[in-house]
Amino acid sequence: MMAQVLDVASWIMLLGGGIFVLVGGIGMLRLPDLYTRMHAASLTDTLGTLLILGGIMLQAGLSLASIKLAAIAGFLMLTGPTATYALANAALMSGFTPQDAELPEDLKP
Amino acid sequence: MSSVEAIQLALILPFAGALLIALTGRWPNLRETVTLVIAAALTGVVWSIVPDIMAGGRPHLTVAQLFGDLSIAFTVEPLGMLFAALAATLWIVNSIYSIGYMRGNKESKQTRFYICFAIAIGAVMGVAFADNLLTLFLCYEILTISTYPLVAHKGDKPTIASARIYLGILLGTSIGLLLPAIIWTYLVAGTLTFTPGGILAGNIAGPAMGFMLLLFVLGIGKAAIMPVHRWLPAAMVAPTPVSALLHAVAVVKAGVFTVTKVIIYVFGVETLFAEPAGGWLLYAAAFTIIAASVVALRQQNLKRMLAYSTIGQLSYVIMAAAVLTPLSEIGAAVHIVAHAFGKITLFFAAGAIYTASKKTELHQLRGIGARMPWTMAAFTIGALSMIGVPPTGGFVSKWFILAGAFQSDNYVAIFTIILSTVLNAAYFLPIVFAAWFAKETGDSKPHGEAPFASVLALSLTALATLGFFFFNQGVLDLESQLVE
Amino acid sequence: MELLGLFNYWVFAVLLMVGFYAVIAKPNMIKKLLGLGIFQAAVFLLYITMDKVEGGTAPIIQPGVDAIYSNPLPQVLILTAIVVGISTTALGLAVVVRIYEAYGTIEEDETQRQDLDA
Amino acid sequence: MSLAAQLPALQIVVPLLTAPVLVLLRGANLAWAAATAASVMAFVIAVALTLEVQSVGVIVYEMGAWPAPFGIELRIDGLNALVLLVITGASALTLLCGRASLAGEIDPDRLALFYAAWLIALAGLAGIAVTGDAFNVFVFMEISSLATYIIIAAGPNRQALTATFKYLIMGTVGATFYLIGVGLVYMMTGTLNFADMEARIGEVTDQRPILVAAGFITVGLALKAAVFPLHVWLPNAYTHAPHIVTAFIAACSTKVAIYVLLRFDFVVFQGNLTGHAFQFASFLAPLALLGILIGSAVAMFEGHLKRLLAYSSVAQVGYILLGASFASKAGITAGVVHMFNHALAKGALFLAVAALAMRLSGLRLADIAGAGRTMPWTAAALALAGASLVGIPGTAGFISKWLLLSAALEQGPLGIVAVVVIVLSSLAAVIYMWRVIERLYFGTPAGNALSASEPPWMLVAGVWVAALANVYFGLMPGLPVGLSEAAAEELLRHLP
Amino acid sequence: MTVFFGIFLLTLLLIIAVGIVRAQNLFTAVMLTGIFSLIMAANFFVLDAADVALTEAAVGAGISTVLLLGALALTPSQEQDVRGGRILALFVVTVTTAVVVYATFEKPRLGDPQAPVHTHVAPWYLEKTPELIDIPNVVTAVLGAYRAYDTLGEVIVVLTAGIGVLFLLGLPGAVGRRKADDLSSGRMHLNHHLVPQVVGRLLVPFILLFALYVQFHGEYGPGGGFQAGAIFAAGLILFALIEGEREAYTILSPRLLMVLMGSGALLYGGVGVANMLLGGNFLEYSVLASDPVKGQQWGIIAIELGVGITVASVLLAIYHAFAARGL
Repeated sequence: MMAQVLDVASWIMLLGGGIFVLVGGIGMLRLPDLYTRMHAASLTDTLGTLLILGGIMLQAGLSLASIKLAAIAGFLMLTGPTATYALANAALMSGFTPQDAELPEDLKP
Repeated sequence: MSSVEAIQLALILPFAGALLIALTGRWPNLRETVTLVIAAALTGVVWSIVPDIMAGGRPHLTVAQLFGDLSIAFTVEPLGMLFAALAATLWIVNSIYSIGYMRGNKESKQTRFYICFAIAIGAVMGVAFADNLLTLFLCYEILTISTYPLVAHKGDKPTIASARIYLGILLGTSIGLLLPAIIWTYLVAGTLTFTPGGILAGNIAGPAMGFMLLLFVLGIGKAAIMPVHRWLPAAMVAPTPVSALLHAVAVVKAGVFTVTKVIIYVFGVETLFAEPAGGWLLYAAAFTIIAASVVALRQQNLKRMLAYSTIGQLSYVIMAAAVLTPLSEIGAAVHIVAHAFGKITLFFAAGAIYTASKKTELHQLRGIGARMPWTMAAFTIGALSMIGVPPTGGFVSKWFILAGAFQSDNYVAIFTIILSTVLNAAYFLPIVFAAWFAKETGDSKPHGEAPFASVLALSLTALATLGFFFFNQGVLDLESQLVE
Repeated sequence: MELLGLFNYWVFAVLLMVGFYAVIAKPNMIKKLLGLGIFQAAVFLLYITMDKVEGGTAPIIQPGVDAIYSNPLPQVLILTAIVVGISTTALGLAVVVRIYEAYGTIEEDETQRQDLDA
Repeated sequence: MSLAAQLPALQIVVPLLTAPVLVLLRGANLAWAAATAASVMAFVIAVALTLEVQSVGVIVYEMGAWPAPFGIELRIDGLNALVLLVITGASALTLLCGRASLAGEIDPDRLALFYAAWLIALAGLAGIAVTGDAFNVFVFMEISSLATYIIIAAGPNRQALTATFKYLIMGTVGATFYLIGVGLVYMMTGTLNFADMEARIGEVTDQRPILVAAGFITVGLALKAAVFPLHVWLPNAYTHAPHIVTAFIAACSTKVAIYVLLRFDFVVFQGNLTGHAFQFASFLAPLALLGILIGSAVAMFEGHLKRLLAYSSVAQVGYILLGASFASKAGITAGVVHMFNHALAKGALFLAVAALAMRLSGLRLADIAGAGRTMPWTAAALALAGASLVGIPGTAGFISKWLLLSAALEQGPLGIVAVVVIVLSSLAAVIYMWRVIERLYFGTPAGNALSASEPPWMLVAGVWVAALANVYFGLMPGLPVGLSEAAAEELLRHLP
Repeated sequence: MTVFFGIFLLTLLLIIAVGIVRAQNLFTAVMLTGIFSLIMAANFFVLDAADVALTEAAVGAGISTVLLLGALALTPSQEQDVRGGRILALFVVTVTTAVVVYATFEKPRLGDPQAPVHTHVAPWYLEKTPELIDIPNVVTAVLGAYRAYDTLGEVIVVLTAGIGVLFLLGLPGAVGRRKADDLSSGRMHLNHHLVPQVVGRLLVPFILLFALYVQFHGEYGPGGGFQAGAIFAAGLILFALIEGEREAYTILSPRLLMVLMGSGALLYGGVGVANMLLGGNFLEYSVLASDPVKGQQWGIIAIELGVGITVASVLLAIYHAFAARGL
């Protein structure tokens, strides 16, 4: 009984993750400019991956494997947003202005 | 001093001399003394071997043993003995003459001249004493390279150009034809050591042998058989003593000497005689003789004329060797000597004339006999020897060659000799006649004899030319060993 | 399935081709180095493909379990090869940087032209 | 275990471990001393090994005492003994006498690294020569290549960099090709050890991959050896490298590649591929002939001394390959002997060039005019080495030319062509060497050739040692010829 | 299942490879190379080559990308369009490929247990290792013991690359005229960006820890000197990125880096020489301890350490060389 529940849950998470990644991918291609695309990308590598990892953890149950997976998830939580930030910052530095949006004074290149 | 030590000495002396000359180059007198002393010493050493050879000895010396049968080694045999003695002796005379000439014309780079001269003589010794084809090839190349600076002595553009022709033809033929021939010989005969009766005997026959002979004869460019004679006229840009060296002492003689040696010791007289495919050599030589004489007839420049005369005379030796009878082989050897004395006299004379009067063309020589009696007398003797009139050395050798030709009823040879004699007379006698009896053309300014050293040298050689007519027994005894 | 067994080798062949093409056809030096990287990666693939065994696992022996292990040797060879590859790339990049400082370009045909002019 | 038994390992270990020490050391002189000491020691070891090989035959050394084919073994026989002599001798001599020249060309505070790279190159080449394991060859090939790129890139002017890059690309492609070939052989035999491969290839039923492997290995090594159409990296690399480096690599780097080519193609493939001898001859001989002709031809019209010699090297590689492509005992003997003799000649020549370069403004033929008078010793040695390159009797060059020609004359139709080509290229060699010598002695001094004086005595001494080696081995060719004959036997044992 | 997964990955590889070659902007190309390596690593993992996968990920995707970017920072990042030479190139390439494909048809199929590769030498390794060396990871055993000589060569290759880059580019404070302290701590770092700096500081210790784990766990699981060295270097490079060159030099001065470069290789070679002195062959670890198996294990640990030190220090030095060139 418990096993089934876990199984179903994990599959839901895996599928969800997959969908998010897919959506992110589509977003990457379809969205107009760099910043919005980055938005889609960050969606992929936070929510998507987290769901998938969670799903696998449920599959693995309580074991060394899932602890490792947890660690990975933790690191992703840290690195993903940072990377996105750095990228956006660099873009701004090198003068990519977001479409139809007025920059705040202090960020004017 | 044993003969072997003598060989070592004879090979070392010239190079040691070259070194000494290089060191004493700063003081001309000392330098030239060294040259003369070395030359004299060498001559002494070489002559000291003669008795041993006369007695039938064959002193042998191995320097280095390469793989297989290949070695750098030396052995003295009659032909080589004769050549070495000749070269060494003439070196003295030539040095005396050179001193006069070089000083008389205030030539530059005299030290280099004497050094290269000494090295060339050393190479000649090597060629003469070589025990096998490889050693001979080595010394042959050294000779070629060491004479290049002499030919290019003047150092201006045209000279360099001619010198390149000289070097190009000699190196090209030797590496392109002679070397393959040697290797081929080694493959079929398994050895390169000169042995009486020939090492190719029984190892090769038919057209192959003819072809091999072709490789050898054309490969030995120094023998100046047509069509590889071009370098000799080209080398006329050299100072006269060098021309003398080329024509009488070292280079061309080394060529014909090598050819004779190849015919006697590599192919073997009998083998070649029995092989019709080898017959072409006779005709080639005959053609060269006639053609060269005809060309000489049409020359205006004295030295060029002498050059073509040399080409003709050399082919006498080759033809004699190619007649392939005992007497003719002796004749070949004797002619090397006779021609040497005669031709060196002629060149010395030409050089003397140039030194004294800066004249180089034939038509300028009218009536010069009155101004330079000694020189022209010597010149006359030389010319007679070329034609082969008694009492000169030229007659002796021609006699033997003819005798050899009759031995085998070789009418081609006989006819060639007679015709060429006529031609020689036709281009030498007019000069002699004009020099003594024609009126001098007005424009030439008065001048006397050349420097004493030169006159002395050419008188000596002229005397030798005459002397050889009377005292040639030694040479004959020596060379008769060839055909025993 | 028979042919699928060879799929890796074909990928190896094509990767080889792509990388090699970049090496010889592209004048840009960094591009050449990237191509070289692909070229070498293809060879890694060739070796690693060899070591796979049907139903095998990585050659880390668990005592007691009698599993089939894949072949360790090619893995060792490729470990070496990978390191060699990065070393070559690093050195190549250093040379490229120096070339750019000396010539002001990293296009090979351009540098050749400058050498000819000089 | 006695020291003697450890020699094969020490041959590699000594230079290989001196290099990192040099990285720790500071100061050019100290580095030079250490590097030279290591090279000399390596040379001594090589000599000892050669003597041992001559007395007891093949020497085998198991790295880590693991038996082949599981471990890596070092195998030393006549062939690689000769190669070892060349490599270590070249390195020792060039380092001993090259110090001043190198110090003049390389930024002093980088010299330590330079010498380290040099030692690694030496160790790599030696490593290729002694190992009996196909993959180990690859590793050491890369070691030597990387190190060689470094010491070439040390050249003074910017062309050195582009030359290095070209060499780096082509060299890596070559090595990778070799790796592919080894991979295919491994795939079909399951082993990396030469001897073991040799034994097992015969059992392989489907030979396609083996054929392809043979192709890849041959092409890859031909790239490294600068065999004719793949030689394009060589001229620039030789021309723009520091002069002493040129002397070193010209003496040995291409030779080692050819050595591996011979070992692989003859020992591993020869006996097992049907009609291999024929294929070998019919693929390599034409390339060799073309290489000889074109190399010599270009050299004849080349105006820069080093470039001229570099193109002559292309031709000489052709000679070695030609000898091998006869696939006959005489042929391979000739090829291997030429490997040795050409190393002597080119080493001496490039050392002499380095000596000239120390005093003259440039190395175009115009720049060296008249140096024969101002630098007599150097010029004389150059002339002597040149004679050896041309093949004048009494020099080493003549021995190999002789062997090669006689090997060719055994061959029939192909042989005749070969003879003609060899003769032609010898004439070409006469011409291009003569152009140099004529300039040296009869050219009128221009620029600073007038004021030039002899370089430091150590360099001159080194040049003369190399030049005299040419004469010595021209008169006493026993050692190289003997070893080469042994090598030929070893390589051809599969031929019927 | 795995087969199809493999095929999927491989196809992806092909696409990316073509992308790399076609990309005109070199930054794009470099990024694609990183992805290429990652997928290659995944592919290796599918093929049961854990160690290789780890190495490829660390070296290929990590270090080489960093180096390429470092080089791109100093050179133009836009490729000029190609003129000519295409046809010949295509011809050569096609021939080569044709030859390879020709060969494939008689190769053993993927994973065929009867392939010679699996029947000849490898089985010996698999069955002897437990008794001779007694460590679980056979790859490490082969790498560190049976073919340790190759591995020594590999370390020397890395060292050579280090020497080469330092020789060509110089290293302020160790090689070349420039001193360490004339590096202005401007530009090539992010320490005016708060977020990356904070996160980076948080991550670096973990990375280094992980490196040590990989280093000393190599006998038991995937990992070893090379991977560890690469990861360690990656950690420090990250540090240098966020704190700036100067700061990085204060922990590991260039001079010290050079010393480490050399001493790692020396440690490796020293073990071998020690074996010689103890009367064994070169790299015959058995003589290190009374019990040959123990000896083998100690030997492997020692040389892996040497490998790790050299690899880490060389990669770091190379990075510094590129970085300093830019300042």
